[in-house]
Amino acid sequence: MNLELDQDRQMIRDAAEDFLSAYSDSAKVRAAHEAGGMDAGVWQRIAAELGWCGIAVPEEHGGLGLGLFELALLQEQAGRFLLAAPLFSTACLAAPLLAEAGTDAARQRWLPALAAGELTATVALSARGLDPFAVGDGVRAEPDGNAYVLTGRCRHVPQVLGTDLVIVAVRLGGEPALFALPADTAGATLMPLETLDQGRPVAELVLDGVRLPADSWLDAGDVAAIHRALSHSAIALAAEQLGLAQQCLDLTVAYAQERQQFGRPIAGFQAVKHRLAEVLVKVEAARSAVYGAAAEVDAGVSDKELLFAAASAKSFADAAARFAAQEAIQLHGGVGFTWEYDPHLYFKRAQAFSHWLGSADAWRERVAAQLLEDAA
Amino acid sequence: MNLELDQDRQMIRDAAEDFLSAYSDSAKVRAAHEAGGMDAGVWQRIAAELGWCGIAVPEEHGGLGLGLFELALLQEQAGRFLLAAPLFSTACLAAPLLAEAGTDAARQRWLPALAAGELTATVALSARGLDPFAVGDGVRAEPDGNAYVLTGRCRHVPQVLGTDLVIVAVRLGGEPALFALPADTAGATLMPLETLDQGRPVAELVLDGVRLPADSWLDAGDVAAIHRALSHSAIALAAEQLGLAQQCLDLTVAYAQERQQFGRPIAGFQAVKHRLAEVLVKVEAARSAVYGAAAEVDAGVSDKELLFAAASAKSFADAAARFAAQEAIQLHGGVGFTWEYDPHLYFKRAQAFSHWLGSADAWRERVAAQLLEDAA
Amino acid sequence: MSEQIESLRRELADWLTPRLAGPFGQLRHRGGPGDEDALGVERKEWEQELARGGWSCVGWPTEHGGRGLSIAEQVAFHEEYARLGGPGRMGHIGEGLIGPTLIAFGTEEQKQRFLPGIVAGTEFWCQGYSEPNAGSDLANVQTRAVRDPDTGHWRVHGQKVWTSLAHESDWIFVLARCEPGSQGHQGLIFLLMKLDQPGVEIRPIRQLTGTSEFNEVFFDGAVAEAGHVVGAPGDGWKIAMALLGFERGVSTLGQQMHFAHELQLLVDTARKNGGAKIPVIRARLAEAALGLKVLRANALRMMSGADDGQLRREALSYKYAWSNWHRELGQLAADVLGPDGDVIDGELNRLQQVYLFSRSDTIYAGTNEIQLNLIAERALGLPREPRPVVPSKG
Amino acid sequence: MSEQIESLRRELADWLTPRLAGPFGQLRHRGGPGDEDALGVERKEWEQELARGGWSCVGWPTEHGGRGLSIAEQVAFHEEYARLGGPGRMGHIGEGLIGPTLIAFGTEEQKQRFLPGIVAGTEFWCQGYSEPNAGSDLANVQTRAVRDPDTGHWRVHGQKVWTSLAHESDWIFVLARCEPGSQGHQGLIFLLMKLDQPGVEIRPIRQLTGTSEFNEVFFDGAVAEAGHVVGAPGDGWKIAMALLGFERGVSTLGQQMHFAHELQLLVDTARKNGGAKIPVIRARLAEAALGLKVLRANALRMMSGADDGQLRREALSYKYAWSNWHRELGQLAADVLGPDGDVIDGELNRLQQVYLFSRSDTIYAGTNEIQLNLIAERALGLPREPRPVVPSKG
Repeated sequence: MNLELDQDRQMIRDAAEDFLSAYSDSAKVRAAHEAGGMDAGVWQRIAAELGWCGIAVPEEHGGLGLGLFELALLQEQAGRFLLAAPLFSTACLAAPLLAEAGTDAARQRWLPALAAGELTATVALSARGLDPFAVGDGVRAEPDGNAYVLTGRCRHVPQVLGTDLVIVAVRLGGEPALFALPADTAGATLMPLETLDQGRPVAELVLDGVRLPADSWLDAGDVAAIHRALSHSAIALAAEQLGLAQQCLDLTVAYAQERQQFGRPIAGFQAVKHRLAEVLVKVEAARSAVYGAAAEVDAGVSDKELLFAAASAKSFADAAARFAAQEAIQLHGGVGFTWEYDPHLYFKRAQAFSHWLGSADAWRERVAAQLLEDAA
Repeated sequence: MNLELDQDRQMIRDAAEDFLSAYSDSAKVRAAHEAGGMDAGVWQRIAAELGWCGIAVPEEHGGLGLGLFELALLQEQAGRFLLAAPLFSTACLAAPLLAEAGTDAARQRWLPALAAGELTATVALSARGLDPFAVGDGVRAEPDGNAYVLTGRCRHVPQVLGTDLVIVAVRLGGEPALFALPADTAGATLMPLETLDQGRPVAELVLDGVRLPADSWLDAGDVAAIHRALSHSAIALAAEQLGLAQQCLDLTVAYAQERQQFGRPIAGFQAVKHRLAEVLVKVEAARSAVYGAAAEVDAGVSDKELLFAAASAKSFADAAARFAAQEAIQLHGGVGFTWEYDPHLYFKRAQAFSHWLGSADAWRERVAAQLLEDAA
Repeated sequence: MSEQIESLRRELADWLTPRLAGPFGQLRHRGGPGDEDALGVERKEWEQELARGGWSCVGWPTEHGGRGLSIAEQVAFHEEYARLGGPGRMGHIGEGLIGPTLIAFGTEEQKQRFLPGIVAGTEFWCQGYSEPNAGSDLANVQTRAVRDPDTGHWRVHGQKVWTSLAHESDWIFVLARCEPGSQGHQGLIFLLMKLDQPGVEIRPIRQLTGTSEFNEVFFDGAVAEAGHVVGAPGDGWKIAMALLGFERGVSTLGQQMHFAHELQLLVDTARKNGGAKIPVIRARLAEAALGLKVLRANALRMMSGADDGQLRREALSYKYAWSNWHRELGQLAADVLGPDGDVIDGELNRLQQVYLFSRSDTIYAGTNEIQLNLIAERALGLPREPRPVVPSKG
Repeated sequence: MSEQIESLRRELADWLTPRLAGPFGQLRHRGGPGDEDALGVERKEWEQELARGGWSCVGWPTEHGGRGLSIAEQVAFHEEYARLGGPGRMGHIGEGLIGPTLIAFGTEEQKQRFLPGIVAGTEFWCQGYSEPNAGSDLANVQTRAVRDPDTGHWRVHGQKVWTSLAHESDWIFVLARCEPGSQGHQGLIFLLMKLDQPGVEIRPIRQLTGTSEFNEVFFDGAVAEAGHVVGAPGDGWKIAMALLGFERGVSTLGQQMHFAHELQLLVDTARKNGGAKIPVIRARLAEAALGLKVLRANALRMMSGADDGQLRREALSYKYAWSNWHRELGQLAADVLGPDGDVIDGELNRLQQVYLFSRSDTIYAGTNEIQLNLIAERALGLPREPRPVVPSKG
């Protein structure tokens, strides 16, 4: 289990920071919000030039073959800079699902293009949105000759603009299964939903008897592998929350040192100092949770260990991001409450993410069941 | 609903404070702890001279006929001064149970002596202790001719020393019922348990086929009345927690103003100021909850309103007492952790009381069920 | 007494119910905090309808056009009004703040000029206290008022911020510095100013809700008439503080009925969407319901106390208590809504408004941090925060 | 590497298991924090048994009698030791604190005199830093050391407090003021002193647990030999701080295994007494388990960082994180025990110990408040707390 931020990892981190601080600053992010929640130019560079989508994809499928840790480092920076591009849906949702749960054929077919940044993908998981504990409950698939017919709806499918491929989770004979759905398939409608967090648009997927060829069935029939992949996704999402929390802390420290009240910077008031220190404690706990979980996954874990790893990453990162964003608004005072200042962007995203891929409450209940051995 | 601390109420409050600050100071309380948890002299004065036991007992039964509000004011002072005497068990547990749920005969037989301070009483509620949601689940009563035979155990029966009468909750034909058990009844054993909180000793009651005459059956068969009485008890206990919380705040404010660190009183550090202010906020919330609940009861409430009243008093007072005691230890620093200083006495009692008459969690779940209308 | 109150409640309900079911139906439960920019024209009409019914300024003495209701009656009025979904009061700054201030400190001319418009719902007020570089440091007033020696009028230069309803108001009361070089609480003046005049510019502030309830107000030589100074020049701080004292009034019970309405919406949502089955959510909903009950008891304690002008502990802690309760309710609302809470259907729904707008509750009218200072210093007698030797350049 | 560690774990387990199943069985899981006064004689024998097995001071260089284990191996050692229930180390102040300090700063004579006794488990140490009027203000040292010009020895007067294991120890290291009139970090000396001598009195402090792990130590002219000064007179603060640096070492992983043992006891209790069915308790147990996992990752991050002498953010926040986690575990233990938690059966059970003793975790070695100051100032670069102009009279 390697937690060291060695030179290679620092380079990955620093390069991401340099790129995003230049190309995903507040003004650019706000412009992307006005343009439907995506900065196509930045995505083009990330996918095609910087190769971020392939960082954790195995080398045999055209990726760099690095681990979840390295992907988490990218995601952390994406969170800090509110990246308005489908890195998460492509590299953190679709890629692990294909790599972990896909058949050989599916991997060979989709992963190289995905790793090369030529394919933008997302995942439609359930009627309730990105809920890893309800996989496939929105769509029913029925075999029909040499094809399958899909009917149903999925809420909160992340990132629509520019998406080429939707991996749809369905129930097939009662069991979860995955299908590849090209975004332009006839009978499939992706209805964009307006969201508070304008940088992470979501859509509702409506499938009205969509007919897909047999080779659209992606997974190898291993439901545990699907859950493993989604746990990896949860850890990658937690990394994004971590970056978001860190940025809230940094923004607020900077503001507190500059803002004068009662004749001195508010950073000098012990109550403000302690609040910011408490934010730091939560941010560092989240970082330990996320890095620890990613390093464990990279070193190899049992399904039980993975449950604890993903639960710790997601619950601690959610808590850090929500608390850091709350205190960013609070300690900015009146301006923290305005559209013009950035804290609300982080605040809305932290809240939205806390319901993606399992709330902290849901993860904790699963951990409790495991811990107290009263459930499967 | 009268929340006003008018002159009469202030007199009651001030008289209790004057008496207890003189006769129940730290040294006397600690001496009582060494003597088994009771100060018989103080109890004698409270019961026989000051008449506290009769304050809320109806005039027709020899009491003063005042309300739960006035009883709560006494209890608040008892909490502040860690009173080591059975005021709670006699006036707040046994008396409301008799007054609310007792038959006319039972009231006439027991209440006058209790109000006059001639009778010290307690209540044995369940196998799990003072659990209002498990009334009678420790003891089974069987009719036997003109008598009843009681068999079973109750945990955590409060206050043994000097107790004359134990009201025992039983199941009789599956329903909760109450019996009067003189403490010296043959076959009934009260085994004292050693407790962390040495000022509120508890016992285990063991009944091995104890035969009681028919007129020992106290209640009028109205189970709702038993629950009403126990809700009154919970509010009176919350008042004691409130006093305890207030005293922790006062002790800690005094210490913080005196204790020097880094060349000034620690009360001058904003972090300490804010912590103490947060304690005050919780204490005042607890006071609003307790006074509000008591005033509502005195004005007349439905069973649903009583649930909310008791739940708010108990949960807010528990929270205030636990937080105030925690911060009393924390802000006293090293000495807060010693036997010699008083914070630990409050800390242990706050914790013990938080499990008497329903934990905050248990009350909240009942409120949730009512609120969400998914349970009786 | 209790009967009198019951009859008042009935009288109000009889008056209110048909109006909110009929011509003013769209205003039901609208226009509260977080929704103050809604339906401005209609809510002004509503204020006049209230006045016609004799339901404006019910706590004012009858000699000034009020009903002279007792505290208990006012409580009942505000509770019943809010419970039945009476719309957020566009006139509350006039009725609750400047009106009582003028009754207490105004000249006879000021009373005659201003009180009738407030009672009738024909003149609306906003407040000009906060400034961009002041924030929690309310006394750090930079807005200047200079007396014209010829006319006696005051010319005002400066900027106020967080002025709610400025764009809907006719008048503003302004705290300004009238003694050049003075600092802090000294040398301030309390002025009444018409908004519709040259030298006044109002710019809405866009909030995190996307809407604009607050404004910036810029003064560039705008005029306050000589007769529109409340108290003496230099007494501004005293008047301003007294005015804030009126704010902690009985209308808080009405606010709590709004909260109760929000809580009920939340309970209904949780029952519909399955949140009511999640144990941790259940516990938080119960805690919210109990907390609101405790806020009510707290407010009743505040009103039952001796009126000795002293803010007691329950009053000092009340702002902190309710604002944090409400912020937590907003967070709970977002958690109950779950992923759907992020989705907007045209405009923010009420629970989304509560979630976002309640973030301001712990900031305006004294941040959490200022409130805890106040409690520590005034209620507990702990040492005051050291004031800097050198005043801020802000 | 991983194989080497596995083989070390096995070697330790093979050695430890039969001893804890047999002759030292009563020591299993005993003697940790909150239980340090238990079984003193037996635990000293155990220290010698450990030494005979070559399991004392495993992280020390071999030249000083250690095993020279790598960081990763030390982590494995401490984890495995604690996991198997190895008793609380009576020798940990010698092994973890004063030993490394002497290796780094001691004279050759000091190393030869003191290190072997620590390695062999025959000489035990305690620390004398805190004073009654210092507390969080560690530099406010009043204990005086005066040099006898004839002998070169130092005579010490003063009082130390919160000295754990003083009654079981042979030696104490003492921070004293050797330059009269000096203040704060200046003019301090770091002395090694025998406890069994005239002029030293040890009085146990009774804690809220009813037991006494801490002591007051009074010095009334007791002697520190001339050769028992570490560093130069006046360098005391530097040595003292370096020593505290050693404390944040690999043994923290062993501490976490104690925590894991406590958590397991708690889980077992909840399963037995029905607490495991209460939803809010379930959530708190899960949170505790996840929190412990995160503490472990935090400690591993601390150890995987560059050894540049800088305390990074994860290290600066670690004390605050673990102590509050542990205090919350104690509270959870009390809540899971329910009313039975108040009942004592002869002596405190382990969960009651955790509940009560963990209250000290957020106080000793830097209170929560001091930790937050440190984090704010060192990790975030926020302004330092203003120091008073006039020094304390304490």
